[in-house]
Amino acid sequence: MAVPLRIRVQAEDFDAAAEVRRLTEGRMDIGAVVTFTGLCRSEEGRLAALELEHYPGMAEEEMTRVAEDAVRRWPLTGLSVIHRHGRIAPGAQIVLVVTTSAHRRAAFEAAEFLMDFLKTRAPFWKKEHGVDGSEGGWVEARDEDDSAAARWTES
Amino acid sequence: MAVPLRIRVQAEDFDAAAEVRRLTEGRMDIGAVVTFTGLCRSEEGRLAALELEHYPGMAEEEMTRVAEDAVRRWPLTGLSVIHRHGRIAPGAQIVLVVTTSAHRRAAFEAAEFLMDFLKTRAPFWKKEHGVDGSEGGWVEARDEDDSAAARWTES
Amino acid sequence: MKLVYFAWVRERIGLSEEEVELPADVRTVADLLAWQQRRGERYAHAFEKAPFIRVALDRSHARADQPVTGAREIAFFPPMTGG
Amino acid sequence: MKLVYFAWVRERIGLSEEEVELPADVRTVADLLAWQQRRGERYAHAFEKAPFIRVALDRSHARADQPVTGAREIAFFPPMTGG
Repeated sequence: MAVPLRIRVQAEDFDAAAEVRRLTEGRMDIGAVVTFTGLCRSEEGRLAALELEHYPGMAEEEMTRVAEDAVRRWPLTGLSVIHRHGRIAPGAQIVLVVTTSAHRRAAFEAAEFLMDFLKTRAPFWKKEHGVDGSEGGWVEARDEDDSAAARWTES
Repeated sequence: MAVPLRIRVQAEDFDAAAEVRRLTEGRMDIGAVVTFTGLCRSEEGRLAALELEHYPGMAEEEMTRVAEDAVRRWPLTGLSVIHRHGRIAPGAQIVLVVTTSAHRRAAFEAAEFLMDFLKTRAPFWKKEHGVDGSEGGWVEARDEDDSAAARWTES
Repeated sequence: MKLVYFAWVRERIGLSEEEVELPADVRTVADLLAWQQRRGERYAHAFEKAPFIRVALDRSHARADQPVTGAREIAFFPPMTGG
Repeated sequence: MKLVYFAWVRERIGLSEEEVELPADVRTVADLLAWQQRRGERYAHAFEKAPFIRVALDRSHARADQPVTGAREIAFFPPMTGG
């Protein structure tokens, strides 16, 4: 049976509870639901907003490749990934991953894997806008994110 | 600053979205929210319900000890754990863990840690009720759960 | 001293709690489990796999070598299966 | 061939996309990055840290030794910072 995959790139906000319902409603074979929501931080009040640029087309395709990889590696019953683009204020939602499975370990590991690879493979870039009206420049990629992704290398 | 801990043992259902709101509302320092929801499976249509027995008083105390441990080990900004007791039908919610942090790794690891230790330390026991009216007996503890908890041993 | 029982330990004994006076030679959790096995057929059945039975002293998990003296409430139950 | 640019690569070049004819000796992703550095001041600035710039061929991440022949759309961008 094909595992339901839902991949979205959108400017609008999302509703994690609605995504969870979509994956679980009417099913009796799911024991574990993990959600990850990434929020915009103000960085101690310094930021007015983050602006998320993306590569339309490739963003969806790359997110789908990562999701299909997760489905091959873990016995999931469903998976949703939503990534927003555009201007996002501190406290607002940026990204959502939902994984469901019969057992908790698969749901947890797949959600972490998805986030690690979204960070390093999905074509999104964050630019900071300061509360003082300044353009704070582009956020730099963190080596930490590369090493987080590297730990999933299949041996 | 004290990290908000919310520990509940209740017969009523819970609302994961409301718990997330409670931990995130009005805050700009949270970058990551992880939720784990444990659901009752029907075991291929065999089960009519699970009945969850618990040790009142000790259940809350033990959950609090595990939560305080998580707060010591990871830089969390908040944490909620809700565990239901009583009769629970397939598809319904049993347990919820919500962790929030500035960064995703802390939120993911703390949520997994909490679930591993709730399974092996919180005084709850599941009894199966079959669709044929039979009492299917008490669910047996799985060695897998003990080894999942053992991997968190601090060296 | 109050003893409380949960899950199949409770069902096998047929009691969810009872008040007892412990014999003077029951000093540790292990002594207590051995004593329970000698309290008749239902107790023998409930405690036949004594090493698998968990004990809590005043709502805290206890090891076999821990002293029971001074505890007000002692609980007996199978390995936990919540979550 | 269509070239597309994102984030600070786009800002430094001052273009989000352009149509170009590649010289015949530009065969791999590495050749292409070296060629971009020679296209004037803005390109030199955008590609000064060429090893850090990521390239996608027809919307798939590409390695430096991959051939670019046949690609319809080639994208250039900094390491990603989404999620």
